[in-house]
Amino acid sequence: MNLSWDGEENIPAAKATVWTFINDPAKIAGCLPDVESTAITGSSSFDAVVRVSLGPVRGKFKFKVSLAPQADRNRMDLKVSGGGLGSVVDLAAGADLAPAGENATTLKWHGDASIRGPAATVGGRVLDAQAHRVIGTTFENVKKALSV
Amino acid sequence: MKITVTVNGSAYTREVEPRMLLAYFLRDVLGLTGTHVGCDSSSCGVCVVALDGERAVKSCTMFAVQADGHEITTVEGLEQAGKLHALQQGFWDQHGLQCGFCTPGMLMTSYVLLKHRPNPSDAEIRTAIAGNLCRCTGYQNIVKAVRQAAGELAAEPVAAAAGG
Amino acid sequence: MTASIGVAMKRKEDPRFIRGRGRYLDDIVLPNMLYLALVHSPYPHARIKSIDKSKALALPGVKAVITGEDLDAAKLEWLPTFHGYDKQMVLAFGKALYQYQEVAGVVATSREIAEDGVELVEVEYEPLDPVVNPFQSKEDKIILRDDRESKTNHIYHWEVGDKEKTAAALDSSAVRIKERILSPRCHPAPLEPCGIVADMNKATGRLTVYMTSQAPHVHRTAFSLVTGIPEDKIHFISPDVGGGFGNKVPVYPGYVVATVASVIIGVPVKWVETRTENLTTTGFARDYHMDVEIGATNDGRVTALKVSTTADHGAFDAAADPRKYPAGLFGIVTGSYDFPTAFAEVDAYFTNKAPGGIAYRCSFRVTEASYAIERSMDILARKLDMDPAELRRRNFVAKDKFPYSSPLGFVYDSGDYEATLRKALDKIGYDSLRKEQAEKRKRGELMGIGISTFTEVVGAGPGKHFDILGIKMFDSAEIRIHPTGSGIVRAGTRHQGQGHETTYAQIVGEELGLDPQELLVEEGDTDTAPYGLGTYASRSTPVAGAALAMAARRIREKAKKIAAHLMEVSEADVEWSDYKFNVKGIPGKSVTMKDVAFAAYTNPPPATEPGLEATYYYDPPNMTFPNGAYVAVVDVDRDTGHVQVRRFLAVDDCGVVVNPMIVEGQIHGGLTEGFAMAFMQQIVYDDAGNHLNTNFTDYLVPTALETPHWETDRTVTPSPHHPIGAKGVGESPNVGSPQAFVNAVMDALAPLGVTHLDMPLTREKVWRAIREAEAKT
Amino acid sequence: MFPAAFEYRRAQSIDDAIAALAEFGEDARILAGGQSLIPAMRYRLARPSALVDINAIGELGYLRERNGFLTIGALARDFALETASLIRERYPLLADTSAVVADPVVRQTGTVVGSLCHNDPAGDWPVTSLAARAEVTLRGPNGSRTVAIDDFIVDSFTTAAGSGEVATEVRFPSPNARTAGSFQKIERKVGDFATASAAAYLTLAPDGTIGKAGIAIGAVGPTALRVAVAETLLEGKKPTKELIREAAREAEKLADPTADNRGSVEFKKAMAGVLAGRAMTAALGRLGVGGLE
Repeated sequence: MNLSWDGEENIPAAKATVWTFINDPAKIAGCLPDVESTAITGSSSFDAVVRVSLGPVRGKFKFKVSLAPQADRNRMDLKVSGGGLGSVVDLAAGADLAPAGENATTLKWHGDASIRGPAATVGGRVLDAQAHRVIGTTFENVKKALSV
Repeated sequence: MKITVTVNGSAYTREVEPRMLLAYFLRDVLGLTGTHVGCDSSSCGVCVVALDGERAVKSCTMFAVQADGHEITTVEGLEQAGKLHALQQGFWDQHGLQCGFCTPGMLMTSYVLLKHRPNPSDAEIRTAIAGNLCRCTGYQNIVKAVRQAAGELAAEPVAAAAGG
Repeated sequence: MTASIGVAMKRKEDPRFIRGRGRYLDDIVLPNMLYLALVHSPYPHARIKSIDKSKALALPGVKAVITGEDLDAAKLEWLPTFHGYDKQMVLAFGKALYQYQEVAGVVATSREIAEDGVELVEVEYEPLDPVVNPFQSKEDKIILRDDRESKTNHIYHWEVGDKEKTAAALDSSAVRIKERILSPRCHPAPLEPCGIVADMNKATGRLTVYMTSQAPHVHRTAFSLVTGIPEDKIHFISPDVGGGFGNKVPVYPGYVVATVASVIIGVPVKWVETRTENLTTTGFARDYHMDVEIGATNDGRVTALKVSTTADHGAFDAAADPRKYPAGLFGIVTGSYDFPTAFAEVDAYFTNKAPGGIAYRCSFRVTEASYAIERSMDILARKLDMDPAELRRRNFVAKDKFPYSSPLGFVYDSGDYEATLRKALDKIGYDSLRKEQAEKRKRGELMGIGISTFTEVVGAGPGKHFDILGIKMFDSAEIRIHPTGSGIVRAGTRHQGQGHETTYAQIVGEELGLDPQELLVEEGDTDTAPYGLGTYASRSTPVAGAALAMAARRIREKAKKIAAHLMEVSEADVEWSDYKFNVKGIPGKSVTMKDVAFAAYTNPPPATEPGLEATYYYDPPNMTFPNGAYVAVVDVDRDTGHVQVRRFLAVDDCGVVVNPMIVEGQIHGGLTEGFAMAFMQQIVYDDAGNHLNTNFTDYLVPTALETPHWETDRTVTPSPHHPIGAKGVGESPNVGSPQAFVNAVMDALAPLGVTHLDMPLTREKVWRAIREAEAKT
Repeated sequence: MFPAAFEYRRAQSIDDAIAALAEFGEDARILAGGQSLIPAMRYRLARPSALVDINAIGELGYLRERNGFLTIGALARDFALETASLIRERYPLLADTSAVVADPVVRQTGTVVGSLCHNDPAGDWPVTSLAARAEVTLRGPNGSRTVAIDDFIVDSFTTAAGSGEVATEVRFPSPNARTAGSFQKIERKVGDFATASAAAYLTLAPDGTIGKAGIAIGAVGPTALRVAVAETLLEGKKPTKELIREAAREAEKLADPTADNRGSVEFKKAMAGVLAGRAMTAALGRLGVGGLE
């Protein structure tokens, strides 16, 4: 099944600060919700194990995440691939930064995911909700991290 | 864990893994292969058995351990003292089966239906068996079969009591 | 004795089924039996970089893990496909070519542990871009099959008819219609999944295979060819089959892996597919994109038909079609109509989808053809502003034209299309329905009436044209009459609910004047049954049924000699009538077949071989052409797009009817599958190649509540070339009904200017069409 | 397909169940009807470490009307509501719902409270419960509390029930003579989840205007949704075709479904509107208010 989500965060920090933050795999990894473990695998990539816990669903998703910054377009693309619970998840997320005044930045994000496997067809609604939550919370956490 | 389940009037005590589904307990452990399995999503109803004579349950969506201390009636338990249950007779007379794979589930769902509604309308029969799929008959003769059985059971209350 | 044929005899097979004493594949449990579960590819197209078995093998209870590499080493990785154009991987090897393709097998001591093991097999994939439809496949930008010499996704081009003449006739026609009509991908999904118990006995060197098989003899031969085990060392048993509909004709990877496992380990191995495996990996049906063109005169006489089809065959060309007929009997596409000229062509392509192209409750590709012509005739009627019944009448093959040679090469045996249609229209009250519709239309209500007057071609088939794996498509029967006048009847077919145990006994009973109740019918055991091609394509009654009648007649010939001997008259004075042997001119002097049977063992005539049995291998001279006239009446809800089928009448002509009760049951079932195709049932892949209907929560099989009430009737036009005049019926209702439903819905939407929608007609599809039409006005 | 291994405990009382949940920790699940849980386990989508079976707690199977509420115990099956004359006569909205949940066999085992706890966005009971303003009673180590349905429904498959808590009953306010409701659902076939659904629960004031309105829609958002705007729109007004049309439009506006095999976003939104309208009309019909102008 193919899913897509959008969201927006208004971050009380200068665009440059936000940009540096989201370019750092360690910092992004730190923003994932319910993380069990992360391993930085390169200057722009990391692996993460996220705990899924939603309604009847309990399990782990293993993800490989790679960051593709496009400084000229103020855009960060994330490729997330991995899965769990007998399903494979391929997620392409993009975050566009726009200055919102002196010390504020708007982070508009969009995510497209394809979820494959029996779990996807049986638990489609669960996985949709779960994936949406993971990606949404991640950007919320980016905001929180930069709000202090 | 150790469970004791009464199936078609006989008590069976067996050691089972909690994850064993009732359908496979009946089929693989007790050798009662009349109860079938046709899907993994509780959709097809070929595994239906009667629980305590009161509820039609999909035995692929219930664990054997849940049946501990309960009474299960399967298709093998319908015939009493060499006499076919009115539903079995009805399915035969009305050509209510072809490949026969859905038949045990259809019989057990109808068996419980007639306990709750001795004289169902055709519409009520169609509603009651809508959790049981059949690929062969188009259901029309199954409805006739259940109607015939309802008639016969009404005529002879003794037979109605038979079959557990 | 009285007549056996034409009697609504209760089924002889039912007593075991209603008691739960049928014996289906998964009911078979052998000592020390192990269970197989399969690992599947989550990707529609991916390179397999590595498979790590170690964790699975380490799990207590796991006995073996088998991969494509292992099979390749044993030279068992590739299977031949039925018509021999292609070969099929057993386990994904090098590349996975469709989502859910089998990648590895785990053999364990219990069903549960086998699945635990599947979770522990670690496969590393490198995903590749998928090809998800035949039009994309055509471009050859991505070549799917590196194992083939030809670097193209195109499998074959097939054509029949006169291309030039048809093109010219179309160009010069006063009226022309053209429409792309899809016969969607769907799946037979019998309620009993496919399965096998393979039992290699190392002591006897004999392999016993219990398998959900519609064609056990052909499967035995196929297994022998693939494994190299001599055919005498392979024993196939097809136990009670819980529905087939074509799904249980092919050989599937699970069968092979279970067999290999049993051969390696030396104990019985069982594999029973999950519903997900059934829907995602085993033989799908159809997926024909048909461009149909019809030319006609202004007064509605058809002048030419052209059909160009793009076929999606999936990752392997596993279509169950005879060698000479890669597109099956698609040439029946001229249907019931007298086309002066016609041309049909099919181009088939590989895609990253499951293989198949089986004949789902129809003769090879006949459902597709019948849908194309019946839908198109309605589109033509609309264009001509003519009643669809009238247009059909004007173009029917006339009763006196039979045997009729169709422009695409068939010789139709018999039919009276006009009479059949008339019966249907009278019975449903066509004229008053049209009146009601006219009034409803004034009020803006959407009511539709749909007609289908189809002609089917079944009973493959003459051996000179048809073969599977090179084996001619005859069928066979063996009859043994015991001394006391009961007997055993064996055939090379294998019923899956059609009631052979009853109808075959009726045919033999009729021919021999014996009680069908005392004739045991046995099928499905290759050690005892004569070699046959199996049960599919409505061939049992047309072919095996004929073999039975002919074998019985052989017995009657010998019996006549014995009868003469018993009555001490010359054979010339003996005649068979009223189900016994009588002496001409001497009323009351007769012997029954029972008398003769006893004499055959106790008092045979001198110099006559004792015993009373016969075998007959029947190679039909032609196929049979069942036909019918169906009418559907529907009401459409404007707000939700919901279609309510108010009435449906099926008038069938399947020639002589052996058992009217069973025939009607077959028609009810076929109509229900036709209804399912028209409104719910479809296998869909998204543009990323994901299979979206992997279980019964998303592959929609109608329940008793959605299924309409069926009205049936018949006309009888015997087949002139069949020994008892029968034609076969199991598939007519499935072949003939989808277009009746769709034609009815299109008729309901006619006031909105909607001409065609592809099946299945879901609420949303109908709702959208209504909305778009309303937006225009 | 077979579930992954788990531990099994049959609770003899609610306290027993609460203790077991505490013992097994957050990966334990309550097993009531199990008609959603067990299939999820067979696909190994759900893999609880332990199941605490409450089916032996006989007293939880009740349907009782007392002090202004219909209370439904945690083991009351859909089938019980479908067949009880009390429900048919006094609670047509609940009767409607109980007759279309899943399929007729599943309904003989599935429970109302279990369905609310599962809180599938396409489930039927959350929609009806919102419209009729039900309340769920939860019991945990620290005693019991009653939560309004709006607070109980948190997110997809997520409720206000803590991991150590057991939902013991749901209660629906008893209707007066001028109150009626209706549940409407579109499903592709019997046994399917809703493509869209809607419930209306209306109380007429003595002057014939709509006194209190409860409107909810299902399968068109992360959870069942209350159409509050439609409720305020209806309250205090005389029911008319146009009023219902407006209210239905609000349902369509609020609907925020995801596209899937059941339909596109556009179709599901439209159906949410159509069904909300039909539910309101049917509810009024049951109050003898028909043939609206």
